[in-house]
Amino acid sequence: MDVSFILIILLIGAFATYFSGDKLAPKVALLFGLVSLGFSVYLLSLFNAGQNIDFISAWITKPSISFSLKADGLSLAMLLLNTALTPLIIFSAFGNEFRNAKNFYALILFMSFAMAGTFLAADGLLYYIFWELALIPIYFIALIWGNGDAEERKKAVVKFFIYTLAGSLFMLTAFIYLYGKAGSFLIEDLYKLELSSQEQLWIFLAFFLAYAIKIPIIPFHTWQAKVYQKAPTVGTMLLSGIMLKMGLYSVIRWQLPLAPSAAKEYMTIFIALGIAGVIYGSIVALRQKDLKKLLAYSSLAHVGLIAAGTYTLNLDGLRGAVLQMIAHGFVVVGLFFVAEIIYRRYETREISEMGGIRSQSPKFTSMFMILVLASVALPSTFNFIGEFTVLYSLSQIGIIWAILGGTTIILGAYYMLRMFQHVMLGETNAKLFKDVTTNETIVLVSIITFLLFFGIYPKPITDLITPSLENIITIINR
Amino acid sequence: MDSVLNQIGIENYIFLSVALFCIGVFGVLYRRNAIIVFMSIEIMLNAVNLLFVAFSTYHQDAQGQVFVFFSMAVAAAEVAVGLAILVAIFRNLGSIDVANLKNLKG
Amino acid sequence: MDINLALVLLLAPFLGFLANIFLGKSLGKNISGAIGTIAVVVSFAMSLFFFLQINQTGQPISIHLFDWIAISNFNIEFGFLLDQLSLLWLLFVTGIGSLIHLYSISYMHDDEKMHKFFAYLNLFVFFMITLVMGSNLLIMFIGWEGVGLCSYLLIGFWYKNQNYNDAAKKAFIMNRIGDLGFLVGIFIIGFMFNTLDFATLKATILAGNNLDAYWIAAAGLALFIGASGKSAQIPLYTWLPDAMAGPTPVSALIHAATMVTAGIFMITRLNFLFDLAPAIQDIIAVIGAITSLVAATIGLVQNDIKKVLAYSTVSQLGLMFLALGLGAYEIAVFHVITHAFFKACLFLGSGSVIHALHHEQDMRKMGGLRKAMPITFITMLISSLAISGIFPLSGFWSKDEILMTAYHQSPVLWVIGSLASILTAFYMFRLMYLTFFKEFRGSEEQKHHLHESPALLTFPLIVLAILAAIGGLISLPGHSWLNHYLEPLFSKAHEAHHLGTTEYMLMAIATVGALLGIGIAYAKYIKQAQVPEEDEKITGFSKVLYNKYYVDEVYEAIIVKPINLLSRFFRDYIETALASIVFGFGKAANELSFQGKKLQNGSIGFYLFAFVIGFCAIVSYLILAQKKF
Amino acid sequence: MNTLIAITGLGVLCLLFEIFNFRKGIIPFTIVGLLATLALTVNDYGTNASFYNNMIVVNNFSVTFSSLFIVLTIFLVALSHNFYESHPTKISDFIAIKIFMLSGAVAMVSFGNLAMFFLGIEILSIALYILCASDRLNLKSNESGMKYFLMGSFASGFILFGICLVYGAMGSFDVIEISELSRSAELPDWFFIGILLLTIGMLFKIAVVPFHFWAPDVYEGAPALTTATMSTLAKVVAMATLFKLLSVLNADISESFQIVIVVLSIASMTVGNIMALRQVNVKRMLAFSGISHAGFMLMTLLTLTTSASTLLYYAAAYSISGIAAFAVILYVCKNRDNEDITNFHGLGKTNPLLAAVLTGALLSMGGIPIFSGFFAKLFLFNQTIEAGYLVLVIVAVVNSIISIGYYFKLILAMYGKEPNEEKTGTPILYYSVAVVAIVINIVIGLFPSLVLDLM
Repeated sequence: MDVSFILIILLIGAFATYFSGDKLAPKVALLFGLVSLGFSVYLLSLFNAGQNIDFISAWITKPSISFSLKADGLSLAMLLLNTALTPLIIFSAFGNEFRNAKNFYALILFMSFAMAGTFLAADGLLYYIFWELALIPIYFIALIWGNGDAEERKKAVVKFFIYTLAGSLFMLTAFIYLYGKAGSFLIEDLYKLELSSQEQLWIFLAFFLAYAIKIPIIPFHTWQAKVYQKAPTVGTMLLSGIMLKMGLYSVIRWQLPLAPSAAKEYMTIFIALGIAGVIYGSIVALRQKDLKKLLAYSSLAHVGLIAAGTYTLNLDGLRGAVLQMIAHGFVVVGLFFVAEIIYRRYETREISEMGGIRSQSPKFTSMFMILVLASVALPSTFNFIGEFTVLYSLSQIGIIWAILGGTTIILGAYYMLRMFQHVMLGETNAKLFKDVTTNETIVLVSIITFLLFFGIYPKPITDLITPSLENIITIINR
Repeated sequence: MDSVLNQIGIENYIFLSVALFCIGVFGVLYRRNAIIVFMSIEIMLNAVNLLFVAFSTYHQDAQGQVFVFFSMAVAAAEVAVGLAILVAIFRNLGSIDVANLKNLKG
Repeated sequence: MDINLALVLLLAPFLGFLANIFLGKSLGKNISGAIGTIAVVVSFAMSLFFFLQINQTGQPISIHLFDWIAISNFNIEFGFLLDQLSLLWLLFVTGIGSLIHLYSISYMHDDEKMHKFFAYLNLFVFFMITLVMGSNLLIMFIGWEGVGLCSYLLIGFWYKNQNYNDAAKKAFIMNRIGDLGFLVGIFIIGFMFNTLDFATLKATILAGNNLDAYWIAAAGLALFIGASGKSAQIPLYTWLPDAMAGPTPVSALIHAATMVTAGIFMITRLNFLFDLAPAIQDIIAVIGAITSLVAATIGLVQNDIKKVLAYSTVSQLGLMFLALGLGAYEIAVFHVITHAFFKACLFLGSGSVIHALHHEQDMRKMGGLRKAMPITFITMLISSLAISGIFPLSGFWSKDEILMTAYHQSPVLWVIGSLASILTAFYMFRLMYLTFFKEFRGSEEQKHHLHESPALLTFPLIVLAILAAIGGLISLPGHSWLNHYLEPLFSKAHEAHHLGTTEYMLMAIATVGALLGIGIAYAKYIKQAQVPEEDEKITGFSKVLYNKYYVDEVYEAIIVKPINLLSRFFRDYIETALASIVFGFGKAANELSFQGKKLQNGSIGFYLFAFVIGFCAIVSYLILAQKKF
Repeated sequence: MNTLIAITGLGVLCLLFEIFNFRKGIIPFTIVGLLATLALTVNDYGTNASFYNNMIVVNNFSVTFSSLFIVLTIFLVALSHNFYESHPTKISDFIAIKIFMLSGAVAMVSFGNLAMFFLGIEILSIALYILCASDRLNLKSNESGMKYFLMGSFASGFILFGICLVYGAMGSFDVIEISELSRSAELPDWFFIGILLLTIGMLFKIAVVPFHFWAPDVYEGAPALTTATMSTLAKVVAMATLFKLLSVLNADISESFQIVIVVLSIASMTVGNIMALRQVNVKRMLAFSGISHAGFMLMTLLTLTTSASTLLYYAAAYSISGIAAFAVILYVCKNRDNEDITNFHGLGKTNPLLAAVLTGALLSMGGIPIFSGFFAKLFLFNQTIEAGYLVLVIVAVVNSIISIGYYFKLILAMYGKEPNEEKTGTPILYYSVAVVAIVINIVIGLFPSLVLDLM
């Protein structure tokens, strides 16, 4: 029993979904999603029992590339994030009708497969391959099932694809260069490398380009808002919930340990970029007319903070970042789903056309409210744990960073509550708003339960990720 | 035969055929009538043939002359094909001016 | 045993919340109201039990549940602490809380979302208890933000009115500004002392090692910003008057008695920290004094009955901060308690008036209500006397202690404080006269329905009025039970003032001042029977006062507007600019391609020419580079 | 050796079939024959033999490349069934010509003597001239044939001159002798000029900037199947030949010549990609993309001694995805007068399978993982960086980003646009070729060692 089974399950799932036909596809996809979730939980138990669940086998002899998947706490946490969100996302799509649904759901599972691979891969090239693979399905999901004017959408999506690809190709170059040095793509061999500070800087920048575009860190975020807006909500969830975490995860797993001295030397610059993202994103979010765009910018702000946390290079920063990744993954999926629920009823994403929904749908309102509160990191929600830890780590670097980053507490509350007020409150809306259906409730409730439970008792997750993070810290300080 | 080469160095043969070759090249570049272009190409090839012969004598080695036959055969084949194409063009276009062949561009 | 009871104390309101939020609608108004009230009463009982226990033993009870957040060099545990301070707070929070719940049953009875109301109230009490019971700064922070949330929910309870929503939003965001300060304070303490736990913190600080005055001051300042956000001090006070948009019981519970005192609670909790930062203490004192004066002046001319009370609350909070700044924590606590009594009473009284007048809040449309509603009148009168500091009511003792301390440390502050209290006396009685004396100025059919409020409304009034009257007993000058009770909390013991001539002098001055204020009010509104003019007629300085020194407008102009402008600017220009940079590359490539197509001109001659040129170029390069290649 | 004979024999047989009027079976027969030849060739793997006093040398290089060419030809022949439906009388000629062209190709990678090399290249070229102009009544076809012919024979002139000078310098056509001599003696300048002329002649055939101008026009004008042949088979043949030529004649390329190669490769990549951006005709677009790929393949010349396997892999990846792409293009543009991108609108809806195949092929050309194109680029970059040409690799990376731009234009057209008309009829051979090709592509993508370890 090892982690490769997860990938196999997801891949088989993708094909099974494709061949099960449009009628059955959603259910099959959901089934496989749940199976993979269950299996990854099982793997977690194995891991905690101290079993070795890595999978390593030779693949290409020259240049030597091996098919090696390693699972430490960090990878498992991200894997769980992936496998937990995937079924949720699939299930959340049940309310919509998609033409040739089989391709749609197959693509979702395939993407989940690729992302799981990215989180597990312990060989530079394998990792890169999964990283790229994850790009293709989302491209088609956004292109084919997206919404809005086709021409504009195409422009946005192609820009997104080329832009991200551009970034990652430089990462590939860096990897090849490292291979030239180490003679192997295996992560542990790459960790062993002793690079001159000059080399490290270039490697660091090459990686940074890839990740800054994927995460995105300003000023590389220009693709984000449009794509989030144009993609179908499922696609947006995949992007914002999991895919952007790939970038952050990679920063911790690859960029920092591979070029530690560069990371240390230029730390403040990258922290500053992250913080700038926080403030900029929040401010831009204030005046968005489109609900999904607003959420896009809010997520720009949040990941900015996370990125800043990772670049602090101290345990709190990394831990907080990972916690916040997970928390943000869930909450952002929830929020985008809320946007979708409203869209299903009102056929619009224009905030100005909403309002006065609360009186028609108490259940929906309460859940929406909780999600909003979670996203503004109210204590006792999981997001608070992450945000607090990150801000704390920033305060270790310099109290000013903590203060600047902390503005998210204020600005976040500002734009989120403003949004909530204009969407939900006010005189009862003329248009009828049906309260949430059972399916929708299930999705939202499961997300909320997760956020609240781990908000009070985050220990399990913390204990899971801490050792591997300490490990990485030691590698960084080697 | 020897004596001739001794009197006239191999370099001269090279220069001669280079000159011929260049004449051919310029012919191809500047003439627009397809037939004449063919002829220029032939000049290029024959310039080379000349040099082959010269070298084979210079090296006292028959391969060069054998090769000339190869190249002649090839040249003949080429021209055959070329003329065939030319005929087709003439049928369609009514002219054999290569300058008219500009439909494919951009 | 203790732990379980403590958890009961904590969770009872939460269960009430759950019950109300999920079942409330089906249970019906009375039951949901009952549930809400009982939940709070239960925790009141528990707190009473613990209070009595600790009163004998003096042993704080600390409860450790589990590790909550792991920071690299210390763990933040999820635990609670029941000591003298927290129990005192619990006592009046839950006590007054239950009274107000009781009151609300009748007050909110004709609102169809009553169960929600009680749910929120319970949630609030729960968070307030968390705040008070928290054994470390971060647990306190949970409650801290939680009560902020509840006040947001309750201010915006009538969410169909966008102004109320704006008020709610404003309250939440202003609180959040403070909260950032609080967080920063937490960070500083965290990396200075590697703990957030109160007990450990106190031990570390009193042990006196690695104390960097600069950082302590910084921490103190940050925390004070937090406190001033929650307790409505300058410059973050403007949300409190707007918060009156909420139902009156809410104003009574949250925005007068309990939540707004959280700041005082926090500073008292950390007194050992603030004692080390005299500079910050001075700042606190000054801010407090100024706040109390400014708020009082604004209170002079307000016509909305609740607005008056709101500003008086701000002003009283100012006095408490003054006390804190002077290091007289127990006096501040004393005033918190007495203030809780009479201010709650006043709000509830105003509530019952508003109730009787069908949600009329403008005092210009009231008057002569004392015959119609005697109980309300009496109780409010007592409380007004108390707040004005008339001997021997509770307010007299607490306020007087504050002024004395101020006098001993800095006469200026004493002057400001006394001025504030004189003004207080004036506007309180302005309120009383306008509301209860002369003849009724409202509409006819209102006049018809004038009636004393039902028992459910009046009972809490009576209880609170009694407390407002006798509350002073807990800390009489000389032999103060309170000081003795709170002794173990404070790093340096505060000797109670021995009553000498100066003290009696000061008491006299204060009383005279109060009477003076009352007198002026009497002259103005009874003798000359004035009624405040319509809003547009107001002129001169009173206009400035009436518009609260235009502070809101100023904030709007210098903070809110710029941010929104910036946002628009970013959205419309920066975003597009950045995007166009990225697109630029693509465009450039396309343009190149377009130009390149001209090169591909289809002419064989040109192609061959390029061929030859290329050949020559390469040859010549190679020959130049070197003969051999 | 046997390979060459077998192929030629097969060609002759095809002509005979025409006489015996046995057209129906010609394509299956040819395919079977080619498969047999493939087996024959593979059988030679591992042997090092030379025939007719070094006229022909058989070694792993020649065997592997010959097999690749044969595979490609099999695909092309399979495609020609539906393609030439309209004029069945000529089919045997077309097949025969293709076979002869194949023999030329095989001769080119297994020559041991410059004469053989020259004959091979001429056989290949002449066959292509004919195929280009084969659509007799179509002026475009004529034009492309004419252009190709004129410039091709012009280039042949250069090659011939080159051979001549080399001969003059060495007094022999035998590559072994030449390379030995070139190491030992003090050499006359003609030799190097000769090599240079040869190289340039080959660069013309590969269509490297600035000798590339013919390619787009010829590709566009020629019948689609011929374009397929040129862009897949002819290109890799020429590339392999140039590689072999340089590696046997003088294994160590001098500094300055390497610089020339770097410049040329950068130029072709960039020009090819940039020009392709604004093309509407798919064949023309692929012509430019072919130019850029030629630029990529030139990189292998920088590490002659080690990079034979890389070249093989790249050639295989490129040509096979090319076959897959062209299979779809042929299907889509069947009885349409042009190959404009508009014909592909909505293919994703009308014919998801072929759309998927084309997408795969394009992604592979663009170098997206699990498709072999990615690994081809990877290995190439890897070697080039090890050889110390980091800058060149970075330029190449930038280029592959640009290339995505136009590959995705086509994908967008297939998935983003509405179909303009329903396509009817499902030519089974197109389907099978397309699917088989893409499958092979992915397989060698998943297990690159299959190909890499051949050399």
